[in-house]
Amino acid sequence: MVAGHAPRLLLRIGGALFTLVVTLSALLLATFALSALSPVDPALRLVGDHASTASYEQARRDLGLGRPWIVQFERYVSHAVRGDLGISSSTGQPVREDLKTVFPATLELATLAMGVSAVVGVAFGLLGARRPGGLADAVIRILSLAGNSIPIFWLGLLSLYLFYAHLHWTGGPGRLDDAYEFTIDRGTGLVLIDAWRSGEPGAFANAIAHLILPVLVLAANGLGNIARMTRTALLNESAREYVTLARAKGAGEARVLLGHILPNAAGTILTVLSLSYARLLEGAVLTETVFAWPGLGRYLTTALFAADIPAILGSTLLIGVCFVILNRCTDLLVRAVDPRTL
Amino acid sequence: MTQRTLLSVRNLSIRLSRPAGERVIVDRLSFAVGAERVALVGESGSGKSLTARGLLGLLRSPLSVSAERLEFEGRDLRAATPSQWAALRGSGIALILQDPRHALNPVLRIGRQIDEVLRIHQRLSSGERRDRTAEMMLAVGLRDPLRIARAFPHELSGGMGQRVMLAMMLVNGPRLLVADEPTSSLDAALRDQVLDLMVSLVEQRRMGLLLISHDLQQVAQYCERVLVMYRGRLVDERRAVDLAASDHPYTKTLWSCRPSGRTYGTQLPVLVREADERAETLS
Amino acid sequence: MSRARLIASTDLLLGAGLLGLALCAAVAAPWLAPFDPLIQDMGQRLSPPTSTHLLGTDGLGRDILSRLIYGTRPTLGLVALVMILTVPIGLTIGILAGYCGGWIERVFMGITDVVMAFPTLVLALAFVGVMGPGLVNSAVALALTGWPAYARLARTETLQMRRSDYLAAAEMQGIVGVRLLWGQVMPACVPSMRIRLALDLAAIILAAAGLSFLGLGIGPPTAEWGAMVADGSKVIFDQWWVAASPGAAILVLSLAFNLLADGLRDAGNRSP
Amino acid sequence: MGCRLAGLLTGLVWSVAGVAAGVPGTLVVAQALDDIVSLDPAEGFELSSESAFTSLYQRLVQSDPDRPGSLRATLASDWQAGNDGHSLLFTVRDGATFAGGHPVRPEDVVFSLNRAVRLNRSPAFILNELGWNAENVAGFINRVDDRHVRVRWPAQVGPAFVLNVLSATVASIVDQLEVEHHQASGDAGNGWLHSHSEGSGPFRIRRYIPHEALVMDANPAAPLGAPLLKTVILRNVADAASRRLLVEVGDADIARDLGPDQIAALRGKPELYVFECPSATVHYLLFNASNVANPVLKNPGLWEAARWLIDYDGIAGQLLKGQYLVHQAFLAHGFAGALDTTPFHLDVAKAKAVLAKAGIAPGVTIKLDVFNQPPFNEIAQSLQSTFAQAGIRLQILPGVASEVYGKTRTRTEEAVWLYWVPDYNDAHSTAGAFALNREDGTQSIAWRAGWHIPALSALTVAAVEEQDPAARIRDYEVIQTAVQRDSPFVIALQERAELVMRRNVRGYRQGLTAEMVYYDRVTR
Repeated sequence: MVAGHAPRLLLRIGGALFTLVVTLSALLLATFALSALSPVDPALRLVGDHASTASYEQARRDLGLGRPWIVQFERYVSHAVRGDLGISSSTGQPVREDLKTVFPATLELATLAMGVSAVVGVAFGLLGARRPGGLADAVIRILSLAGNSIPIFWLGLLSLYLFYAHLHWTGGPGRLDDAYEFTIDRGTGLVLIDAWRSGEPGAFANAIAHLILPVLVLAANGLGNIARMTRTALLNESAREYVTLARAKGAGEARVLLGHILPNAAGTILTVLSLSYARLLEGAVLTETVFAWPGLGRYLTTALFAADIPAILGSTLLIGVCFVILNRCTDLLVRAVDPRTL
Repeated sequence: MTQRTLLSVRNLSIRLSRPAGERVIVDRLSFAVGAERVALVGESGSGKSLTARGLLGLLRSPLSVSAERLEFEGRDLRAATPSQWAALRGSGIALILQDPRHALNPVLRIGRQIDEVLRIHQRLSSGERRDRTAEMMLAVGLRDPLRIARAFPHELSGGMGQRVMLAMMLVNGPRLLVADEPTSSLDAALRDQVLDLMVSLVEQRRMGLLLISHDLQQVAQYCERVLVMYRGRLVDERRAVDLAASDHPYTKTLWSCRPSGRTYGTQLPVLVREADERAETLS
Repeated sequence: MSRARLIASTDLLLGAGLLGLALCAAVAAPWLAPFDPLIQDMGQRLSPPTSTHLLGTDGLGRDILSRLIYGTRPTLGLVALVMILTVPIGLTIGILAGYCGGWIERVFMGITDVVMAFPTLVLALAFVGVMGPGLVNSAVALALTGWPAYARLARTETLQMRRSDYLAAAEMQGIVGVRLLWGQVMPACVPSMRIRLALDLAAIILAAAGLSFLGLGIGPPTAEWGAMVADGSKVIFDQWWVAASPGAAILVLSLAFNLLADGLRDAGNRSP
Repeated sequence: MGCRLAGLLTGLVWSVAGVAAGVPGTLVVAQALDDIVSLDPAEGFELSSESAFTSLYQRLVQSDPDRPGSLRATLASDWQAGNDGHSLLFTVRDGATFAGGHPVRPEDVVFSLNRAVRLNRSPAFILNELGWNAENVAGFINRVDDRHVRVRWPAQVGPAFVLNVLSATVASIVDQLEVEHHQASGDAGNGWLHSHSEGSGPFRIRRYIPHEALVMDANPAAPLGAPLLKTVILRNVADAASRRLLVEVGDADIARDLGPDQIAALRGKPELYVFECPSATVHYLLFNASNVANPVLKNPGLWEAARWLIDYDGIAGQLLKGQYLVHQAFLAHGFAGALDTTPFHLDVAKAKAVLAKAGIAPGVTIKLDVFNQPPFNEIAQSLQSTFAQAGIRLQILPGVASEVYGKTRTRTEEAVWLYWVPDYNDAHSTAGAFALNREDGTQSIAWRAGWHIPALSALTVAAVEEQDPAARIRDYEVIQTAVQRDSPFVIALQERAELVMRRNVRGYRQGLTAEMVYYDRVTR
């Protein structure tokens, strides 16, 4: 039985790897071409406007800008395959090291924000679908619409002003107060875990205090979409025959909604959640700017403004990999939740 | 023949509220069902299926149900609260729907869907529930209960799906079974098999059966009494054996449309409706 | 009238009403606006709402109310432009992928995946960089990264329909090829598109605001809501009204779009 | 008069109020650090890296924080100019050591200057002004004995000018032994010094995390005295509003680069005060006369009319109040020889008359390139409105900094609003940009404006060779007047640095140019 099974499995894994490679190389090629289109002159950004033409020419040579872009791209890919993502021209550090510090910051923020917006979003969706057109439904609709209609940088600044500057309930911009920021060892890059492991008394609480606002602001921005999509998915399912039969079996409204309707809508909801998680993983550059969060979003944006090609490519590659992995996981989850798709 | 009345209904009406105004779909139905097999027959769109669901309080806005009397085993259902309805459904009155592929929850295993009815209505240990479920599945003719219990609805055939629904609905020992066109999604051979099964179970457990169908001949064969509905109103009520001799024009036309060797290839008789149409518009 | 039906129609009315308000503000801007939106008055910088300046003035002493009214033009223009560019591309690729299947589907969906994984900002910067800042360029940049969502939606709808009988019936009648896709398949995709579009329109305006916040938005001095919020956020703590009014305007407009979509959807199909 | 005294006075007047939040002995500065390319003094030339170099490294001679405009002996205890007027003999300060403990030797001076020229990175052009290049530099800097170094230069410039050049951060002295120890593939330690420091400044780098923070610890063995603080943390906070909140709450002791309106709002707070200090940055409007596509650009009438169409007082007095002074000559106020006359003001009628006389009809359109960051887009919109009143339509094209600079280097721009920061503490750094067009491809600002000035260029070259300081000052006054009256540039404003500080922060000093930032006397 196993022998017959293995080749098909290998074929599927091979297929998945092939699409991964094709998607990533297409992504890199597109990013490379578009970055070349960018009006920013990387050499000029490096040496500044006052530098002599000799220094400017030398910078162009160092960055390999003289060569045709096909050669540059081929050189980049051959190095990337061996894990060398090149040196970021704007920070002088290997891009891989930069990504090791910036990606965990975004990962932590995105995951926590995703957790909050998923729980609250789906709950709002359920409440809204329970009595469509009811008071709860209307209030939730306005709330979730407001969430995704208010510019996030505006919401961020307002929340900082209120909860940090005035009420002192939360920490301010940045991931930790300076007392801890540079004393604790930044092993994993995830500030919560590092703070916990550091044993410093107030460090963990301080990390949480700094995380609250950006997480809630990001969640508020995302949950509107989740709530609305969940409500629609639930409403579509609630018109089906099996709901009538479930009620005919004597099931109460709560059991019908949670036991019968939700499992059927789970597939759609999971897809919506994965889409918004992907968006968060890409780095919420506006939130990271306002909260001085050294995340992937800001790193990519500053690299873009500096036309720092290795950093742009490295970040896009990382985002591409996250995206493909996330899509594959979502497919598996949906298959596990919805046997019809087997 | 009827020892005691299970369900008694007087002037039951169902209305549909539209932005444009209200429309009466079912108009002042009155009938009773005891521990007997009663059929509710009519063309599609005559409101028979809505009546069935109305009896179990399953209709939601924009549909609304009103009645002078709606009693089951003496208990007045008109003002029943949602929890009272829930307690009644699946334990007092049971409902069988038309197509198992849509009526069974596609993402839950069969065993769990049957087990759920027991969990809702009775306090049993999981072991007892497993036995009761297996026993019920055998009673409805499902040979391999363990395998089927682990299967998903889309893995079953139409016939097996109906048997599962029967098992699910009867495991709690209800007194009245409402079957809304239980066999129209099955092919001819299976249809009689399922109806035979249903009738034997109903008789065995001395239950009442309200069989909703559009197939007069099938109804005549399996039921004792027949109610004929036309455009939302009860136009005829008679014992199944007297159907052939019915004098009501609509019942006569319906009866003569029975597909059989004799009527094969010939033009089916057409009901002269103008009389009714005119009557309709006047009232 | 049942409650769900009542809610749906008020959504429709409210949504259409607000949108109508914005449209007539755009059309009648010269008559409605009390001041010229571009005239600066250094002496009146950042003044709070007064009788003359109902919503106060911005950093260059320009009347915010007039800029809001004139701002409807580029904002609605941006939204319309993105809508016109995004939906057709998404629909075409989605329907073709769904209908043709096979390697066409894999290629099209591959492209969609790549564009979806593509950081929006890379494209926006490259585009704005090459073509320069401006309404059209930011709109095109936003559209180029927005269409994949519609493509995936259209593909799922087309896949569900491909096996349906009425498509086969249409082909039997000789409707094939483009006429089939255009006449039969496309209308079925429209409902879900409409909901997605309503949700996205707010996102488009906010994306434009984001671009302005990073300094990439529509070139000054045009009054555009996104840019106004971005400028206002610099003085958000002391002169909060400078950012508040354009922010509220964006909220109301996106509310209008979403109410319209909900109203259309609920009125569309009868499900409660 | 330097800013040190001003800072001290305001500090003393206020009683010790305000909560001294944060960690004792640690100063936290909230600023934007994203512009840092490298912290190697031979490579880094951005505003943020410059502001750190004076804390991390020392030069042979440096500008005196208490008497700006004059030099102070730092790593060189004293020096004598050679009688040929083309050499200087420096005595290395006795007992001076690097932060890592090695003594400062003449070899370190030779190594550091050679390295800076040979790496040929961004600031190398300053040392090229002395005629040094990668090939010849070794011959011009030699160790005389274990206490002296002789420096010679081929360029026709005087010792006073050379001392000013050697006070620039590119001439910082690094610890040769440490740097060569960390050398990688012959990069003269450039990779290591990207994020580490091996100097003799009052501080040394404990940790640098790009785009996040630069942490500097005190160097107790610093020549000229150890700093009073234990640690200085420069935190990267890109958004001005966030910086303002940090200083308002007390999590930051100093907040740089806040907007004028934000500072106006903070002025009243008891626990804060605003530290003000003129900076050498001048803002100017440039017309590219070499752009044939738009012939009006080379018309002197336009140049003169533009001088009457800028709302100097509106911008400096209200739009950007407090952060700009009206200044209409290229040498910033505070530089020796700076021309402080401001003959022009907003006068639309006069501008129209000048335009009419020059035959420029109203309705002409000029593209104005400008940076897409504040305050430039506000200034651009103010210009647009005032120029429109005289019939000149300005089309604003905001762009990323290096994109705008790119256009000026290829001379494809029409008009552009830029700012100029002198590269070293000598008038020639600015005069060489505005009033010198060697017509040999060097991209001075005069060249970028397509301004052909053989006579003025000759005068500028003579000024730098002038040995007598008083004569040099007279020369620069003549040059500035010429540029002020008739040139394709309209020099309009001089920046004034405004920092918001906590009440308990005292002893901070800052000078005209970016590297003159002194944390060594700060206490909190």
